[in-house]
Amino acid sequence: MRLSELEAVVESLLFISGEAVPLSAIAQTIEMDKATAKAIIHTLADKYENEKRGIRIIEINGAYQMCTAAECFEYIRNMYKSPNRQGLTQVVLETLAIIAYKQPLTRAQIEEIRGVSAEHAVSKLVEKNLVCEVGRMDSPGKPIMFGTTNEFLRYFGFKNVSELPPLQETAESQVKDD
Amino acid sequence: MRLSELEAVVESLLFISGEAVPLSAIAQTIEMDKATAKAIIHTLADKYENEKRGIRIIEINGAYQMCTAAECFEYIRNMYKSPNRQGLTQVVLETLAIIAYKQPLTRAQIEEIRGVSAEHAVSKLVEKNLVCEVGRMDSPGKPIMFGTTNEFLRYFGFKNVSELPPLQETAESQVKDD
Amino acid sequence: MVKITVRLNAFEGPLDLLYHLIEKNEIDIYDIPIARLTDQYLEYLDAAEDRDMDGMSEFLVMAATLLEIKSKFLLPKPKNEEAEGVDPREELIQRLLEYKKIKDVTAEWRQCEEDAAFTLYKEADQAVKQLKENAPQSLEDYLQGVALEDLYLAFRQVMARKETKVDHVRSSFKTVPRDLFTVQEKMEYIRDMLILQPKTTFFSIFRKKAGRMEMVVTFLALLELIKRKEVQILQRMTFGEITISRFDGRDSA
Repeated sequence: MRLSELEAVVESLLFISGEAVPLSAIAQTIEMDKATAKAIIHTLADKYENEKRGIRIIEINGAYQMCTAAECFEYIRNMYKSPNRQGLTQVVLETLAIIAYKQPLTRAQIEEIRGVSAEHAVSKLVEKNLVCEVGRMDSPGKPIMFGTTNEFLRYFGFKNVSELPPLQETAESQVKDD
Repeated sequence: MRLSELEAVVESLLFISGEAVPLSAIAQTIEMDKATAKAIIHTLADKYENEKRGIRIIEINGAYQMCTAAECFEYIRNMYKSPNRQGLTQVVLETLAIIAYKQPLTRAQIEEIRGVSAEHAVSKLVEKNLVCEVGRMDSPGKPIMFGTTNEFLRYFGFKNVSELPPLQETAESQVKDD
Repeated sequence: MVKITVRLNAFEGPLDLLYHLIEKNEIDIYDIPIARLTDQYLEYLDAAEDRDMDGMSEFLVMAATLLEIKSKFLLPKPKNEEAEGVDPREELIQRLLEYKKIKDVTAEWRQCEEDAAFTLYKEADQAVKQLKENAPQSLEDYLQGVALEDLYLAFRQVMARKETKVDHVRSSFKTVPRDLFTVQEKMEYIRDMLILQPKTTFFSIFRKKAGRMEMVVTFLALLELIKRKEVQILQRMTFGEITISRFDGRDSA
């Protein structure tokens, strides 16, 4: 096998392994002695460095691992940032709306209104600090009552909850005694 | 940023991601339009190919993923001493082909074509993540519709579902009236 | 006649067997000698060594279809010329052609499958997964596009929904909907759900927007599947979550 082919094999081994590969394992796989294997790895590593590539090879305790170039880190982090991620879902939005208008209320009361489990939505809202515990209901089990946070008010830009848009038309009366 | 630097960033993104990265995500990360991003990716891919490197870049469904060069496969397998991949059975393969060419479709529709129950084959395909639910049919009972996944494309090395090997039309003209 | 021994499970179904007979006899698929093919098909079923009812039923359905087509040929043709155009074999021919197309293309797929096996991908390592999960998402990003107005609209929507749900009087005025759901379909639905999620919860088999009739039918379908020992249900404690899974052969009781 030609040297360039050996280099390609080493490159593929380091790429696929995802962890540090001991020099001995590489040497054995390409059927060369350790010194030769080491020379091949270093040639490849130097090439990456000289050509300012996006990947590098580092040595850890007699083993070798492929990794990203430090210069690229910011970009990698940017790629995984929020734009690709999901925003507020309809379920969470509705849950937030119910809490905003009906607070304070328990999870069971939310579920009674929405007809489905609110566990995930409420915990998401608590995690985002839009909703928090505001007390316990004086009933068996002392369930937690939820309300909106200052963070919520600050975001939506009104001074306190009483400034929520009023519910006019739609059968507001029916909503109350229910 | 210079072109070579952008290329390095793309290389690091593809190396690190562990899944196919959509062109749009790459373009956004390097703050370039899609056409430029695509050109950079293809330059890098060509370089790997021309220099007979141990890694390659393939396109899946408008996304890009780094993988090992086929020539290196035997060595990688030797290092891991892993057995050959077991191919799909004929039943499962035929079921998959029906789904791929006719997607989206329900299990009942698959069964109509093959004349036998597809339950086992479909569950095998779902388990292998080659097939997944892609929606519900707007008909009584809202049956689940199945379609193929990106893993399916990778498994066969297809770029996207519109580039599957064409179905042979068996001299349809002969069907005339006899 | 020479006795042949056949194993039906060597074939992937009635179409596969028919296709085999057509190839073996070098029959023109567009002009099938239906009587001969039917006889041969039935001989195969007769000679089959592995005749368990489960595997047989699909082969028997095809036998019935073949016999039906054969009988249509035996019937005297009506004088009416218009009826002449319809060949009783037409549907079967189309199904065989469709099946042949798939069967033929899978040979090519085999090659692709083999070639692609030489290409390997790696999974993202732990650090990247963490980067992905821990990427800070600001409240602005999370609530992007959500205005006070939306909150108000969402609340109205929820309340409106709740109202139509509890208003028995008004809903009783509605026209009676067609029987859109059958136990058979719902059984299929549950089977498919279990393909996607081998362990699923009792509640998830009911569609979110399911009406009362659909719920009742779904429940009946579940009971039927339990009776047929296709699925089993498990509840670890009183009022605990009920899980549904495919029957694994053991009695949970």
